Amino acid sequence: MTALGDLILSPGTLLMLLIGLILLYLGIKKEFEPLLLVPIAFGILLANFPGGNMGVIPSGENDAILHMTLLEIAKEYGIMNLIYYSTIKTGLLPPIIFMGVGALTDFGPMLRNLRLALFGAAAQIGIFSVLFGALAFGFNLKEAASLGIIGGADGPTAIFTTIKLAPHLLGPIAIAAYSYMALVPVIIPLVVKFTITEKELKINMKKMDKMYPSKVPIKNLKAVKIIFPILLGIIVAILVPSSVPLVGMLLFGNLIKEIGTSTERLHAAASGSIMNTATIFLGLSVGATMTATSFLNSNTLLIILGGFIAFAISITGGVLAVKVYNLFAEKKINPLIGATGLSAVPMASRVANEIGLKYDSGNHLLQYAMASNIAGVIGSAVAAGVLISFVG
Amino acid sequence: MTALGDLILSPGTLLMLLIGLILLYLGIKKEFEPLLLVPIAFGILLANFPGGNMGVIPSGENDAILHMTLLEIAKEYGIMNLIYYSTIKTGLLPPIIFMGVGALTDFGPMLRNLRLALFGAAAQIGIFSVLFGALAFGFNLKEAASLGIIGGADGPTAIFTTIKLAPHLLGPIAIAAYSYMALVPVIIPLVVKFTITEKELKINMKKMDKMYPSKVPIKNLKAVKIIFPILLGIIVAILVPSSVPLVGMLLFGNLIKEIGTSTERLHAAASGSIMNTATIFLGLSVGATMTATSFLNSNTLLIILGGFIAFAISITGGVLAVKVYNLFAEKKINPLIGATGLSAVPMASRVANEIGLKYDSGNHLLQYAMASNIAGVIGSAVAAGVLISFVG
Amino acid sequence: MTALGDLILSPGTLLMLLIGLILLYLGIKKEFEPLLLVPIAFGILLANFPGGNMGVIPSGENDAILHMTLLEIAKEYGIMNLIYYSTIKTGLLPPIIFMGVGALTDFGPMLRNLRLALFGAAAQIGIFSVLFGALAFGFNLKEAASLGIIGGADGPTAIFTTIKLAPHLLGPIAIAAYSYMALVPVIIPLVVKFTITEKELKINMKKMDKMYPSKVPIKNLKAVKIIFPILLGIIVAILVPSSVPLVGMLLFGNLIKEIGTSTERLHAAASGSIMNTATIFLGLSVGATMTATSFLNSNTLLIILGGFIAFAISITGGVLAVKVYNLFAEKKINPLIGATGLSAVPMASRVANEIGLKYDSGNHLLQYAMASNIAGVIGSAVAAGVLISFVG
Amino acid sequence: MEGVFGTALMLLLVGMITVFFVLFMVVILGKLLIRLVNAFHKEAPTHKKDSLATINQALPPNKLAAIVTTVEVVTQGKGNIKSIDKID
Amino acid sequence: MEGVFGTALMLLLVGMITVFFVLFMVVILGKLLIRLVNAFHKEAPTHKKDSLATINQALPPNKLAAIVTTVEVVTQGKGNIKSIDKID
Amino acid sequence: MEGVFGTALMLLLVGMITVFFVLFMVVILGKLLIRLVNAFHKEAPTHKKDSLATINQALPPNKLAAIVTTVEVVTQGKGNIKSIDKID
Ligand code: NA
Ligand code: NA
Ligand code: NA
Repeated sequence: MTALGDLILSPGTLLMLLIGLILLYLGIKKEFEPLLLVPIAFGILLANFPGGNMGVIPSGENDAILHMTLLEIAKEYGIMNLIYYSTIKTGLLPPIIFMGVGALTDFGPMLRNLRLALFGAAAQIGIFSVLFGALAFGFNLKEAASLGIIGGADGPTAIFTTIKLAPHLLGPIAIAAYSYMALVPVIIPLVVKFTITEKELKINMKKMDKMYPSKVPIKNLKAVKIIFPILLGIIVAILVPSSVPLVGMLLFGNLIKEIGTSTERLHAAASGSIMNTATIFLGLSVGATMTATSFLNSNTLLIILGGFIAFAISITGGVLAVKVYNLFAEKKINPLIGATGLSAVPMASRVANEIGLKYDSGNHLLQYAMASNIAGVIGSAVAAGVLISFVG
Repeated sequence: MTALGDLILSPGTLLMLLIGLILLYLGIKKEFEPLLLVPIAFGILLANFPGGNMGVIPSGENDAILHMTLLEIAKEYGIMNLIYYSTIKTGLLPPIIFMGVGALTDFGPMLRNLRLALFGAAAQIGIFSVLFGALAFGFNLKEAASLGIIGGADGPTAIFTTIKLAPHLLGPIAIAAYSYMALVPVIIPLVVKFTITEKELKINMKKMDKMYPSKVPIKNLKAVKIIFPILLGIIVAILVPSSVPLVGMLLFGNLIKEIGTSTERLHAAASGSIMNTATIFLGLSVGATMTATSFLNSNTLLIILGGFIAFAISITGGVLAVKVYNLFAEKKINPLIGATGLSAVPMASRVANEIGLKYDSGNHLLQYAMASNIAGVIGSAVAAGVLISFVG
Repeated sequence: MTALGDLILSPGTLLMLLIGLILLYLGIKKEFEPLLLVPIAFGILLANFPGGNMGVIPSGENDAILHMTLLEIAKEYGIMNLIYYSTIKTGLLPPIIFMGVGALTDFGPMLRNLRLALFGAAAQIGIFSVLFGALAFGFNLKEAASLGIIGGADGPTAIFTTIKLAPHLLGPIAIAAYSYMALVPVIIPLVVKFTITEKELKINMKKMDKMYPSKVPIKNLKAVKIIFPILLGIIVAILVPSSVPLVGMLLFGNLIKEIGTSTERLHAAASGSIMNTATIFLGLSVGATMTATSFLNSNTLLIILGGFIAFAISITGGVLAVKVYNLFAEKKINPLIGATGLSAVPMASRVANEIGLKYDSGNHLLQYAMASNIAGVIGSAVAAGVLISFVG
Repeated sequence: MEGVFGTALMLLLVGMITVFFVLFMVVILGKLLIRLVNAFHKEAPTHKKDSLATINQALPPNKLAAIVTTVEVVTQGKGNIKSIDKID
Repeated sequence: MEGVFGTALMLLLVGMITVFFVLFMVVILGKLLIRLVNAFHKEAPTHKKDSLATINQALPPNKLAAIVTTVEVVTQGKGNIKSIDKID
Repeated sequence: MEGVFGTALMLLLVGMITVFFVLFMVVILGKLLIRLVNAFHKEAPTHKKDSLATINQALPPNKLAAIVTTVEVVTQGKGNIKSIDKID
């Protein structure tokens, strides 16, 4: 019965349990990215019950745990550390989840509007802008880079980068990344309100397409979709080799999807049982890193704040890039297409589509928004590669 | 061709192969828990063919194998030891199977008849009663506790406890646990015959409910079902921290089931591919621990005997608890509801239901029996936690 | 941007990328065993991008990597080496894939024509014949045996044998095995043209069956199918213990298939999520062993050549065995049944069936061809066991 | 040897008391939970009906019913129709 | 060098003899198995028909057939109807 | 401390230039790819229709359509009818 005594004597642990319960509430009732937030929140609960032996032990660069066998880890620290140190700390699960993301991604909308992919680049600006503030607040470069990557609005990318650069911040960064992705229906309208005029919001992309039709139709979409991930892999591998584990697996997942029937078994596994299993163990063990001692400090608050700023700057960056483009082009683009460049697929696109419809009920932006939205996934994975190779 | 010579010269190995074949017969033809017994039996066959290198090497506390890397284990002892030492000996698979059990469990019947949960406590008495006999026959405390946990009538709990306390007895204890769970349709009627009168067997729970209606209906079952596993997790974690790996994963599995659509992918994985995969490897490698040298000794016979006694005492305990309750309460309970408290979900409930119908064709006990039945799963996991923390 | 420079300066790497692209083309467009060739080819691409850190590091017998923990491997060499050294180098995945193969195999056709199983023995001759040539070209015995096993026309068997005997040749041997299996529709007709007369090709098996009916019908096919894998396991285990990991898992997979409903969950996992997951990681990491330094040498060319010869000799062996049989028996057998004995299930059977139909549109050979075809899987697994125990 | 029997007795007592106490708390807090949830209960969540209604607009009701039933039967209740789109 | 060719010859002989012997045993013991099972064979197991019969009582036969066929088609024969319950 | 801000500025420049350059290459090479594939495009692959035609011979078209639609609905488009055999 000492567990109860322990709890009463440690308000920090009680606070962690409360945070776990609040995240469960957000995941279940508010449907904030429930696939990740529910396991993370439950992992927090498991990790913070005194005596449960389910909290992840932090490890520095030279800690003994890195040289222990699986059996030694399991015996000494329990199964949660076994899972964490064999699947997360090794960097295994994020690329595997990315394979599943690829197996669920359709590059079709981007291929039909390739030009819009550039706004998926512009909307990564939040990642790098936030570096300065983070450094000013005392984070070191690796920590600042991990904080910045929240602005990429992509969960697996944020987790992969943080594992490589600042694993002790994994919990708060994962929470911030997934929470703000879930809050995209709030954040995008907020930024849009301050940056886009009503006239711009009414720019109708379909009408623009009719006025200035594209010259090159896609005659064989299936072939293009099969070759595209291979081509993209080669481009990324040559330019940013350090993002190969992440982007390579994403594109492999996409390739086995697009090939169709003959690799359907692999596609089903990648997007189904493999991805779901990886999600459960990633969520639980990322949650289990958040013990009172590792989570309750000013860094966490700064990460929550910095993550929000990174999101906001990324969205603004995408919007401004469209505005600059519109200064020079005749065929105008709705700035909402820039706002979706940060990624947070497909929620951001849906939000942009709804905003567009509010101002013009015939202005269906979804397909266009998806183009920059998917490009934003590649954009942040490339940004992660740059950060890892320069800072790591 | 020396393998044949080896076989003829070692009657113990021949006997083990025979035991494997008999268990296969029981699993396939008699449908004794085939999901576990078939892999276990096949694992016995694989382990006992001379030269196959598929038998699990026993390890004491300080053995070198615990400090070997996966590659060293695989190279030295083959793939079955690789599987055993990375997934069973680490204690990983039982909690993972428990996650699947949770994802397949419906707490609804228990929530509708919460009072009956108490008989799921009474029916754990066999676990602790058998300790005395086991000690008298020369088992040490850890071994006795592992033997006793068979009386919890729950496979993963028995395996988890034995891994922690007496891994050298894993094979016979797993066999006994699953065999007696399969024999519940024989054991329960036997105990019932000696402990319950015909008049008691005719107690009709539905009529009792009409005569003494419950005051509190459940208006929002979905919400209750979602909050209940979280609440239960907190209770168990505070009172018996050492059962958190087991109960925590059970409740996580149940939570992602009850949340519904938004975590359906996770639920499908937990109750489907993850659980089935874990079952295959758990079964095969538990079976592979049963080589002639480790299985053919008097301990095994004592475990088989002790396990039966533990089951019988547990059932009797549940029945007597109901009888005592009925002495004081006006709203009588059918003692069959006590008999199902040991767990062996859902077989025990079905058996109780059938016995009830035999004496009164309008007496459908299933929903009531499930209440104590499911409570018995929690009960034995808690008992396991007590044993592990005091004896381990 | 140095990656581009690295590429231009290393024509070997460029060649490997080209080979990867060609294999992708063969897998996707020509549908050469796409389930394996697509992951292997993508693994080649991933491994050969400079700086991607996704190539498998070769290891000799005493290399340090064998004694490193998973975390050390992941940190030092990245996730692809983590996957390779924990699942391939340990020999884990081929038996697991064989479990899936068993779960997808129907021994029915073989049981209905047991006699034909003998031609699945004759058609393994290529495995052993090629040894001499390989030795003459300077391969050592272990390498020669790994080359020879390509003639078994069975992917997992070839990979398992090569992991045990000559892991440094894993890439080219896997490629050769799967490519020639995919080329069976070309190789079998070629060999048939030179070895079987038109008169023999017209031997109609169904008519033969009517003229010389079998005396023993199978009255209870389900029972036979359940007992058969157990019986076969015992035979193989006694005669060739070293093939137990491979054949044992194959037969376990088959057993849980044939039992039916009561082990359907296990069968679904073995033939579905487990097998598909294993295929993805096996394919990717076998592909990743093929870096320029390890692949581009004369050995690879000799393996490609030797593999073809092994296939051709195996097919010829099967055909000649039938011809010899026909010399003595009244009930003639179509020599195409011998050609399918090498395995490459079920493609070889389909090819034989088509050739048969070309010469006599009423001569449906499929069921007969499947008998020797499936026997060929057992045959090559047994041959692998012999090689591993004598040479390993 | 006497010592272990004493420990066994202690385990029997501590174990059964703990098991009873945990399940007693389950009963008490479970009843409390039901009352609390009842107290907060206002409107039933009608997600399912919403989505059915949406589907309804696109398909005649009898076809809809047939498809829904088929899916429920085929998937043993696990299936979940999220949307039905015409494929042309 | 001669030594390895000798080993190769030995492997050829041992290997082919083993492969033939194993598959020969498969043929012999397989035939024996079929005879043995035939000898013990009395009644065919009729589980499937039983369950169909049970279902039959609750549903008109044409609907039943339609559902069964659909499930078999959809699941490529892997599906298994255990029970059909009305959902109201 | 000044040093890290310099590094941050460098990262901002290098990072954004790289991201833009990669996605710029995606646009350029993507367009090139579409043109190339268009140039090689002759006949559309008609696998699906082939198999439908094969099925067609065995089943009346309305039943076929019903089954195909059901499968597509039930499997959310993931399902793939390879063959429909009568089971007697
Ligand atoms: Na992004
Ligand atoms: Na129990
Ligand atoms: Na073969």
